[in-house]
Amino acid sequence: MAQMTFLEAIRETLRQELARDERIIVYGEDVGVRGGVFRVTEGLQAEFGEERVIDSPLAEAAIIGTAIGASVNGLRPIPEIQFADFIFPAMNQIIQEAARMRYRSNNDFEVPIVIRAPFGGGVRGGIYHSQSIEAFFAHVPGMKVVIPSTPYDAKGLLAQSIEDPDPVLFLEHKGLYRSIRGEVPEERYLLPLGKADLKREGKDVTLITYGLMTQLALKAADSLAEEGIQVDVLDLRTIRPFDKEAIFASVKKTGKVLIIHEDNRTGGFGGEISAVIAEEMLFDLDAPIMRLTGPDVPAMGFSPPLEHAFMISAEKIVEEARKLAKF
Amino acid sequence: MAQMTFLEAIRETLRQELARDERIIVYGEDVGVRGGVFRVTEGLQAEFGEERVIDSPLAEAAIIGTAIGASVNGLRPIPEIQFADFIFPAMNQIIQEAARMRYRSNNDFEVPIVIRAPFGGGVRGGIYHSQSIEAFFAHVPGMKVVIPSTPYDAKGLLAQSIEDPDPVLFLEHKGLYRSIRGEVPEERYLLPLGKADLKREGKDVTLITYGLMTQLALKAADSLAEEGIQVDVLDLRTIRPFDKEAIFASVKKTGKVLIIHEDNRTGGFGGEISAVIAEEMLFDLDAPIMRLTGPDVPAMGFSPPLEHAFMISAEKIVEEARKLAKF
Amino acid sequence: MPDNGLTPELMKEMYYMMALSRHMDDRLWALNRQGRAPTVYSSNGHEAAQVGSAFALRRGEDWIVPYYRDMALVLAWGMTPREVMLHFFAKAEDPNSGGRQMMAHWGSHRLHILSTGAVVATQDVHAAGLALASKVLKDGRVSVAYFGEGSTSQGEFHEALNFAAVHKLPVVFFNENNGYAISVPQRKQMVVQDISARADAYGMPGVSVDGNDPIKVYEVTRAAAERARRGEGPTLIEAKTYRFVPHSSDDDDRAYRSREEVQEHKKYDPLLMFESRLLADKILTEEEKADMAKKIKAVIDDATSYADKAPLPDADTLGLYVYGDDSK
Amino acid sequence: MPDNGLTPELMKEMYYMMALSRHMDDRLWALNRQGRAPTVYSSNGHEAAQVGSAFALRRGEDWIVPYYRDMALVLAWGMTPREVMLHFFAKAEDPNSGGRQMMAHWGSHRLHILSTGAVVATQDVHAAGLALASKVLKDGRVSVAYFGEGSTSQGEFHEALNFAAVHKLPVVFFNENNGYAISVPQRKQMVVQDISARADAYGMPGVSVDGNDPIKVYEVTRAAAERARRGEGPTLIEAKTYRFVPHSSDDDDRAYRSREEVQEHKKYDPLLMFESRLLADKILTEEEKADMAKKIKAVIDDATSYADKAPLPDADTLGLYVYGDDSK
Ligand SMILES: Cc1ncc(C[n+]2csc(CCOP(=O)(O)OP(=O)(O)O)c2C)c(N)n1
Ligand SMILES: Cc1ncc(C[n+]2csc(CCOP(=O)(O)OP(=O)(O)O)c2C)c(N)n1
Ligand SMILES: [Mg+2]
Ligand SMILES: [Mg+2]
Repeated sequence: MAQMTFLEAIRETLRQELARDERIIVYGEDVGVRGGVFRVTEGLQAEFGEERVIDSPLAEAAIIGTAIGASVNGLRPIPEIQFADFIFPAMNQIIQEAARMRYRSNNDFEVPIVIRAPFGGGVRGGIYHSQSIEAFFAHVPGMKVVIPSTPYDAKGLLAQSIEDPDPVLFLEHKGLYRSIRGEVPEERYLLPLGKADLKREGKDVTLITYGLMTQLALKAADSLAEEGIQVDVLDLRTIRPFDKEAIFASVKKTGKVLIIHEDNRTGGFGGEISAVIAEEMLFDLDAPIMRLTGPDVPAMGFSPPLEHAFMISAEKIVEEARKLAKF
Repeated sequence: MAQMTFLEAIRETLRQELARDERIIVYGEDVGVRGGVFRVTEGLQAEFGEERVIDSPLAEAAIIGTAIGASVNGLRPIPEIQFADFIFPAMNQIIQEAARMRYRSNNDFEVPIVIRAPFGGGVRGGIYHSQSIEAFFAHVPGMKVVIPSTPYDAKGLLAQSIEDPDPVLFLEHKGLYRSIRGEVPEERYLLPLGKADLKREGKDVTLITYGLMTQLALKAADSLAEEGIQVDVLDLRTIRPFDKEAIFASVKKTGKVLIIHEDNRTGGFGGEISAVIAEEMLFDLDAPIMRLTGPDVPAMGFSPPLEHAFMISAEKIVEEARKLAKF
Repeated sequence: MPDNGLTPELMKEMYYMMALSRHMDDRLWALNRQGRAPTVYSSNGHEAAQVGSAFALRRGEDWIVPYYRDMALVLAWGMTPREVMLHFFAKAEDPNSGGRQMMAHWGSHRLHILSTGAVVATQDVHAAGLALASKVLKDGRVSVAYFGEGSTSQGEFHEALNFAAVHKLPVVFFNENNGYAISVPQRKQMVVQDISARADAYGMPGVSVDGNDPIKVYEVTRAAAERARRGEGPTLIEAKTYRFVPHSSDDDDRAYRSREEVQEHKKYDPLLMFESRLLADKILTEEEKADMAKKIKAVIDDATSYADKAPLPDADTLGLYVYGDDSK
Repeated sequence: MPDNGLTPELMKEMYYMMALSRHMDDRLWALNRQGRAPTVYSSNGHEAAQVGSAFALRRGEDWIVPYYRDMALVLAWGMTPREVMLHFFAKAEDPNSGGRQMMAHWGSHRLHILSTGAVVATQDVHAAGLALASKVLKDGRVSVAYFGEGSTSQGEFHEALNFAAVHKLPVVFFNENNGYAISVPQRKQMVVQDISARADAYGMPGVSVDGNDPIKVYEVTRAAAERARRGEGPTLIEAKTYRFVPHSSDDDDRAYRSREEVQEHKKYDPLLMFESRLLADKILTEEEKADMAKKIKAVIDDATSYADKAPLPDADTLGLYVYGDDSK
């Protein structure tokens, strides 16, 4: 099996899928000749031509809106938003159109598109190249939101997202692109949407998270193990739908929950996770449900001290998990 | 004191504020000659002129974006979004610009605007004239989100929103406009943002809600009282910021919580309320934290059975509260 | 007159569709005023623009992306009066939305009418997207977006036209300019007099046409569709017309336009003018006209009573079709 | 030549600002390549367009809403090299954002530079809004939005121009057309050759100007500003220019344009051409030029070492200024 970075896994999956299904087109700003500002789509235009890998005008609503129309008329578009921070001009098309099309037409139409967007911070992107945007979309019935944490997962989840008959927002944490490597099978495989992955088994505390934070949680789990604290690291993989059964199973075992996300705290998706636990598992809890999140400031500062103060780290996770273990 | 409908209270406040402060302008689609599609701004253009009450082009991003610029250069704009469902084209301006301006400029700029928008369902508006949108904005640091439930509150909160130095989203539930009357003092008064109002005192169960749902909760409280169940009806009035102290005080007393909103359940603001309780008051709870919300479908159907099935009612509240009381 | 492909039969069919729509519209208002349905959006006054353009396309094969004003269009495109009435009454059988959407939110996969919401100008981008697929798949289809002049103030109008022009997509942007966006007159909406003047900004042809003349509309639409099919890219068409009734049944247009103005425009009623012309040209006889009127009344009566009796959607269906896997 | 108000002194100041910006820019790249700052956005090649337009306005009184490409503009507008360097190094004293934003996100209330984010085309709408206030308050100010040609594909560009035109706002939309949006050439961005061709769609004047000639840019900007101040509404200006360096320090432009193409454009380097002209016209002497070069080096050295030594923002300030009441 090949070792790949997270970024390479996504590129290889796109290549494999473009080769597999002629209906797939990839487009967005700078994805063609330049291969994307992160090089994710490098080489794809050369291989599949300008009609299937398209440098689009600089207009996010048009990128998503045309993908909607194209998907209805027989294509399988995979539009890219250059940075997740720039998805807001397309919110109307995503929320009011893509996500509502099936329901409003009483199942007469569907919008099978996969919107890829790099997101997240810790890479010196400042306020406008670091944002986490998942909560906005995880609130939208009709949308699916996928956030992989490893090269292996990225491939299987991206392929499944392409198979999915509904609009999928596929979020790629920039901090994973080149820092994380792993084994990725060459053949196509699918990982189901809505199924979490227990990336590490423990018994004392449940860490629930997704994306880059999974990697930090795994690091934290190593340190915690040295202290004798064994944690479950539950990687949600997709936050809409999200895997309540897996959450409940882990909570039942540990009775202690730490939810982790980089997104702003108030109204972040952690609140939803906490709420379903408080609704259905209250009497299994041995400690308050805790959240470790990005702070409630508009977005991540650029200057290193500000960025550092905003970001979650393995150390912060260790600290919070330790408090819970001792609770 | 004058009796007024909810709608009249808002109109009178706008009139009073326009008369009080020359920097205030009101604008949006059809707000001038026509006085708004709901007549909220009726008569204002005749009284204050076409320069201060403006029929704008049909472009929400321009409405909000120009309000941002105008507020920086000395005005106090109160833009209207005709239906909350149509705020999505302006999301970029609201979230990325208005809400981030102060922070990104390190306090060098501020954006004192009040965005008014009618929202909510139960008025035969169907999928695109019934939506609840508060969760999207309550997640945004830099925004304030105000949702009054009575004519009295509407006046005091709107005046305070206009005083506020930051962007405020002021959401008016359409179901309140003409159905709810109440006493409204003639003179100007301010109700603080971030302070909840305990609209009814009980001891058995805490109902936490806002907007039209407050009225339904009060009706439910009457029925529940007949059964001998006494409930706190805590009207949040503003969901960002929201009044944790008031929530905690009530939860401490009752130990049982029902959170109510019309917005879709998953990722709705109820999750956040539940999460702060589960974080800080877990051992004061005598029952799971329950939510009664709109279902997870893209939006409210138009046909009466679908609309009815979607909407919260006093009966549904009674039923859930009763379960909790008996827990 | 050069051969435009319009036979007398086709012109009569056009007339029939225009008359059908006008009478349907009158019936909808009557039903609304009787309290039997909450909201009407009318195509009253727009019939020539809508029907003329529909006849210039491959109905049912090309794609249309209409807006709420387009009842005459969808009727001409193949939606039946029963289907329209089922939609109006929000019944389970409504093929547009199963009663989920307010009246005039059209959509039918079978007929190639893309489902529409209420947010204006989104349809412009969707039409470009449909056409992008046609270009890649070489399916020979043309897509047409319909929209009011007010909606051209939206950013998505601009983005759609620009995208379509850059990619030379087989799409037509069809504007129905009635001079008002609810209460807002065109001069408060834009400085230009002609929507077609906006085409230059995208390097595409823009053409204004008398929207009260179905033949002229037919001709310009046909030319635009042919151009699109030849791979020469999009066209912006402006059909100048007028709305004879308020914006919707919730509106009162006396607040923003005089009765005299409305009367003046009624002189150019597209239905009456077309009728006179067909009669004068002996394409239509008085007898045929009377037959059609009878047929229309019967069809509308049938549609009304059918839809009236049809069941409402079951409340249990509320949660269906949020996702494709729901149906499994 | 008609009197355009440009004295030799002003022209020398223009030249100084252009040269200052170019040398600042070179320094930024050097510092970036040394690993001392993560990202550079350059105005390299755009100096004539930016400085020429700045001099045509009431600097510090009118409003400008720049974009990331506009370092020469903000320098000409009154931001000091120290302030720019503090921003570049993301230090606490950075007047643009206190180190919160990535380089080239300008803003200064004192100087009337509206704070900018990174989402392109939002500034067009803000400039219209500033001008709306000027119209209501009659403060005599003109607002100017600066933006790249790629950003004109955004809906907000369209909405801004339309809104400004309808309300006859005192605003100027100033496009810096360098032919690329990162890697995407203009022909993939739009069909039209001239951004100014987009003005007709809004019923406003559109003018294209040689963006490598600061005098010409000055003249058209001045005319547009005067028009705006007379209450005649907005103007769209297109300054045709070229970017000599990659989009940012994270970009590699060899992927999308040939070295020959870049070399060809360097023949029209706005700084060198203006220098030759001022020397030829004896407005600038070789000695003055050498003095300026010395001064520029000293100023940049000073700014660099000042900013380098300045403290970073304190991590504790992270939560400040989310809301106005935070500061109380
Ligand atoms: C984005 C958006 N904003 C506001 C509305 C509310 N609205 C519905 S129709 C309309 C006017 C549209 O006018 P025009 O485009 O000229 O079409 P017409 O009704 O005149 O045919 C408005 C403001 C909407 N549907 N979508
Ligand atoms: C809405 C949005 N989408 C994408 C980006 C990423 N981006 C930054 S600059 C740029 C190209 C802009 O090109 P142009 O407007 O021509 O300006 P130039 O850099 O050439 O001066 C892109 C795509 C952005 N900043 N905002
Ligand atoms: Mg109109
Ligand atoms: Mg450019």
